Amino acid sequence: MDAHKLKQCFPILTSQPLIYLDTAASSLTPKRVIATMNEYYTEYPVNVHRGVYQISYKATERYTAARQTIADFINADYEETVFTRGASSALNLIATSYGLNNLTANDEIIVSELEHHSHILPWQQVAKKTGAKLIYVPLNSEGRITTENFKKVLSDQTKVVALTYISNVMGYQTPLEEIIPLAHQKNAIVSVDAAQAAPHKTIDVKKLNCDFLAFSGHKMLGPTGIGILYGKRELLDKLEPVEFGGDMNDQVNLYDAVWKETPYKFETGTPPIAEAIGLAEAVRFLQELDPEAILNHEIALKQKAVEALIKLEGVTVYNPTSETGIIAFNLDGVHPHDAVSFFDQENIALRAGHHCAQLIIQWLKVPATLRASFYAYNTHEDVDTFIEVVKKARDFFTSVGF
Amino acid sequence: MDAHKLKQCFPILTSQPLIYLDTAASSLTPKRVIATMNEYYTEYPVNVHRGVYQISYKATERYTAARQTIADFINADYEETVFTRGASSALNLIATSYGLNNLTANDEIIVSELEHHSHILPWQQVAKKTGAKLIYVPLNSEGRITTENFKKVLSDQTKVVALTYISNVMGYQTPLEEIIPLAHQKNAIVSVDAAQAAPHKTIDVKKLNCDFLAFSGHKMLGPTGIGILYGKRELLDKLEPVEFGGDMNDQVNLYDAVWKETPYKFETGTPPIAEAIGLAEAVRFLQELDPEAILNHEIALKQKAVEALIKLEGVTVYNPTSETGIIAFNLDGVHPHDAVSFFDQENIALRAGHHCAQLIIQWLKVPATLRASFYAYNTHEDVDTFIEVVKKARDFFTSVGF
Amino acid sequence: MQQLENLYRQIIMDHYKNPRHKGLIDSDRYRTHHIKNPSCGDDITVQSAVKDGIVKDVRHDGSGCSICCSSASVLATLMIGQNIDSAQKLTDNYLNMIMNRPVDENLDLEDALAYQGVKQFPARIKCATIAWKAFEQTLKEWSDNDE
Amino acid sequence: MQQLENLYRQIIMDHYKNPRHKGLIDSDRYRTHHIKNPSCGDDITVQSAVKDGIVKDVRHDGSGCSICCSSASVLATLMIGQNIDSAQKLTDNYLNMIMNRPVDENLDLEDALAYQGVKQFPARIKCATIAWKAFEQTLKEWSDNDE
Ligand SMILES: Cc1ncc(COP(=O)(O)O)c(C=O)c1O
Ligand SMILES: Cc1ncc(COP(=O)(O)O)c(C=O)c1O
Repeated sequence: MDAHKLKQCFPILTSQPLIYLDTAASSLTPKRVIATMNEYYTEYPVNVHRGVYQISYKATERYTAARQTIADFINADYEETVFTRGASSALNLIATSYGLNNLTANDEIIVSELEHHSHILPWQQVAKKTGAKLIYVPLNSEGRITTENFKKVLSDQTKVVALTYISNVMGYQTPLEEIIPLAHQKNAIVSVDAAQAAPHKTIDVKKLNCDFLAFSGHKMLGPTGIGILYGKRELLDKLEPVEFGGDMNDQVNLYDAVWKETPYKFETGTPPIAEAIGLAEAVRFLQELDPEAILNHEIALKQKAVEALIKLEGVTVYNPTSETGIIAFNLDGVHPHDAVSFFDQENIALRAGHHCAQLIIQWLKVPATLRASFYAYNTHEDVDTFIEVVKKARDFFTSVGF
Repeated sequence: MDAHKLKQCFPILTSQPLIYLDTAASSLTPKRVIATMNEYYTEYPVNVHRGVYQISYKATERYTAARQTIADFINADYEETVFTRGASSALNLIATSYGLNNLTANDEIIVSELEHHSHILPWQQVAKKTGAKLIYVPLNSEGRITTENFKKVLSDQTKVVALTYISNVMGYQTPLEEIIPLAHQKNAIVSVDAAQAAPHKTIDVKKLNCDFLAFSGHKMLGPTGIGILYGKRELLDKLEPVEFGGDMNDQVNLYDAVWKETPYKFETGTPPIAEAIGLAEAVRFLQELDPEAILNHEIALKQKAVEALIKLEGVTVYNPTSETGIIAFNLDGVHPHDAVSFFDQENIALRAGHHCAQLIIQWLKVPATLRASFYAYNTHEDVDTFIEVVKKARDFFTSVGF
Repeated sequence: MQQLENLYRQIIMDHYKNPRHKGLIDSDRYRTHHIKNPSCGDDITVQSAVKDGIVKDVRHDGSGCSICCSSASVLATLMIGQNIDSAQKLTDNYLNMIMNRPVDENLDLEDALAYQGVKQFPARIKCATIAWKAFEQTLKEWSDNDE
Repeated sequence: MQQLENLYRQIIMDHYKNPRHKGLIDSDRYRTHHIKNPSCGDDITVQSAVKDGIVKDVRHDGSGCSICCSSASVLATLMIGQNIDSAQKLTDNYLNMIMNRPVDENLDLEDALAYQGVKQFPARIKCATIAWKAFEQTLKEWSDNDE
């Protein structure tokens, strides 16, 4: 993978000097994904389903093929691949439909402080409404979920295990390969937040054997406005829809109706057509780049950056051992929002804040962090510049009295 | 409004011979809306909120301004304008959040057989889950909702009135100006499905005084993947969110959390950024065209077409008096799916089926209908060609033995 | 127009107007399969009765366009009397023809040949195949149960 | 870099490091307003005590970046002793300065003038204005209640 060449595929990286280190929030959009959506809007911008004229048929074909492409990407079946508004919406669907209908006050839900708000608040609600207990896996001293600690909280009462695949703050990978079989021994189902995994990892839902999994288009070179819910066929077959209306039913009578089969029963109304077609193109691009190659590249960059950062006085790195491209850090004594303006002046895009993961920020006992996330289109030169700017920023803030 | 000139704004209408009469399913997409979304994806394709660097700030500004533009379009406040996945999703939000939490077995919900599935199934569910009764306004002999008939079903038990503004099959306008004050006298709230109204009408939610209202981007020159929920501020303030997670909270603790104010509390996760910005551009375009001018134009076309159709033997029109651009009709003895292939061969895009409104199709006592929907970019020549093809189609099907 | 005339052949119209073997039979001698095409509302149920490896009867019912309804009737006429193996081969051949894939010229599709015109109308392929796919499912049940 | 030095002026850093009038007071002599900026997490509460048309005291508390926290301190220093009318005028002037709109040169913003540099950083405008907007709300309450 040649990151310099790859930059050419991203309009924003060719039109201005920009070191984009905020991929964990949203990835940039490659030309070909933009072009694919343009094709939809200029050549066949019509509704899918029930359209028997040619351009509508074309839209339906492309839309259907898009789902298959995305299903194949994670080794799921077509019927197991549901389009949603985003990862957050997909994770809510699991909690609302599975959680509210299957849990009782005797049950336990295992979560972690590494979860994104979108994978913790839905289960807080389920706990509130069903009386089930929310149990946090104790994190180890680095802030990781370990199999050992997971075993300490797993019990006969465990009914749901809701864990992130990769933390969006710490960049740690959860040992799901070990955790999922343990959970299944207790007949618990496992919901995986793969929003940070899909852009960087080959996900194989069959091998992983998770019960549900969710991710978002905009983090994996795709468009905004779309996400994916994966669920095992036998679970989705039993799940109640959460939204009702057009396209999700076979038959409507005055006082009742019959749902279609999965995935359609979960998708009422006009679907995100341009978005699905765009996301499929992003998936093809990712497959050509090879997720493993992306991950190796970003880890190399991150490694190089971390090694430089930990040598610097006045800089604290919270996750030196992360196994992805994410670095959580701070300039000592400088509020991240002050710091980020400095980086911005130097055309480096970083994120500052709690990253929608306040629990791990509280766990770190800081008000907020800076986050640099490296991706396929970042280069070794980007790392060098980044480190130089960290030093300059630190010196600047010291000089003005921070 | 010059429809010939207007066609130039729609790439698909300049690249091929196409008479597009399926706007009621999805409108076509104008160049400038496509260009606006391209601008997002090429110049500032990043996440909104919590981004303090420049391009993220730009994205946030544009996204925020988009909401204001759309709010102004319907004379709503910023806080009353919630982004959803589409009209269906918005209508479900009303039923789930307002309906499930406020209705009991003593209450009645007034709906109609003119409703789209997305405005009937959510209330069927509320009725099932709360025990409230679903009451259908009797339609008059033309299939219309009348104030007179509405009065017959309005009662002290009425808690919710859920009616469409314009029927997507019959093109009738519901007399909401009269119905809403009557409903309010009984302290019922009124939910309006404006999916077919927003593209053609100046909607003024304050004047209309509806409590909730919903519509979709893709039907009003905007992109797929976005819709709008309007709700009165005092109602939204009291409403519980239906999805929980990132961006909709102010504070997250291990076992509880505090929501943001409306509209944010209803919008978890990364929003449809490109879509919101694109929809705002569509709204500006609509405002320049002037919704009243569009409606007058399409009614003129529809009128001309209906007058010709009702003179034809072997053709049945179901809604000759509709006050929009929608014509529901059939070639006698020809299944609409057979008919539609004929029109397709002649480059006329029509829809055939139940249009996600099976109840009115059952009311009409037909298996399905053809639907032609005229819009701003259709011309009088389009009508002439359409009528010619209707005749040819009728003759063809007669000749092959239908 | 040429193409449309090619689609609505006389044979097809005849089966549409006068469907053969229509109406379902409530008996455990039959295997039944129902398919609905959400994209256009075609809704077809097909039954088959197999004995000693021979398709003894095929029945169908449902609603839809002329292509969909007639093809169920044509299917029934063709299949009755075939053994399971040739019934499957004919089905494959028919589906290949409609999808514009290579076909075995030696197999006689009889009236079903009239559906050749469908391949010009990709949007109607589902209409022409739904009954055959339902039939194929019933065949599969017969084989799975070792008849 | 020039610009950033312009942003982090000595006066600002001084108020950040040594905030004046910090800490809230639980008394009905105060009107209190709380604003949170969801886009970056700044979270400020401002109080004002008004008597006989004069701002007797201003208090603040909260968390955020240097621009946000210091501006609350600067605000308090400036406002104490002003009458309601000039307090409002100073607020308008400050907000106009930050938003790069025309300002009244005759009004003396004192230390608050140091925030001029913010207009080069549109993404930080909210940080510099949040305390002032909260203060403005408390003023409004005083006027609404006819003090
Ligand atoms: C009257 C009406 N309501 C609701 C909808 C649903 O809109 P969407 O499919 O965009 O969710 C439609 C569109 O088909 C409609 O015509
Ligand atoms: C780990 C993780 N989960 C869930 C989400 C939510 O994704 P979205 O905002 O696209 O709904 C994010 C993105 O912020 C994330 O990083």
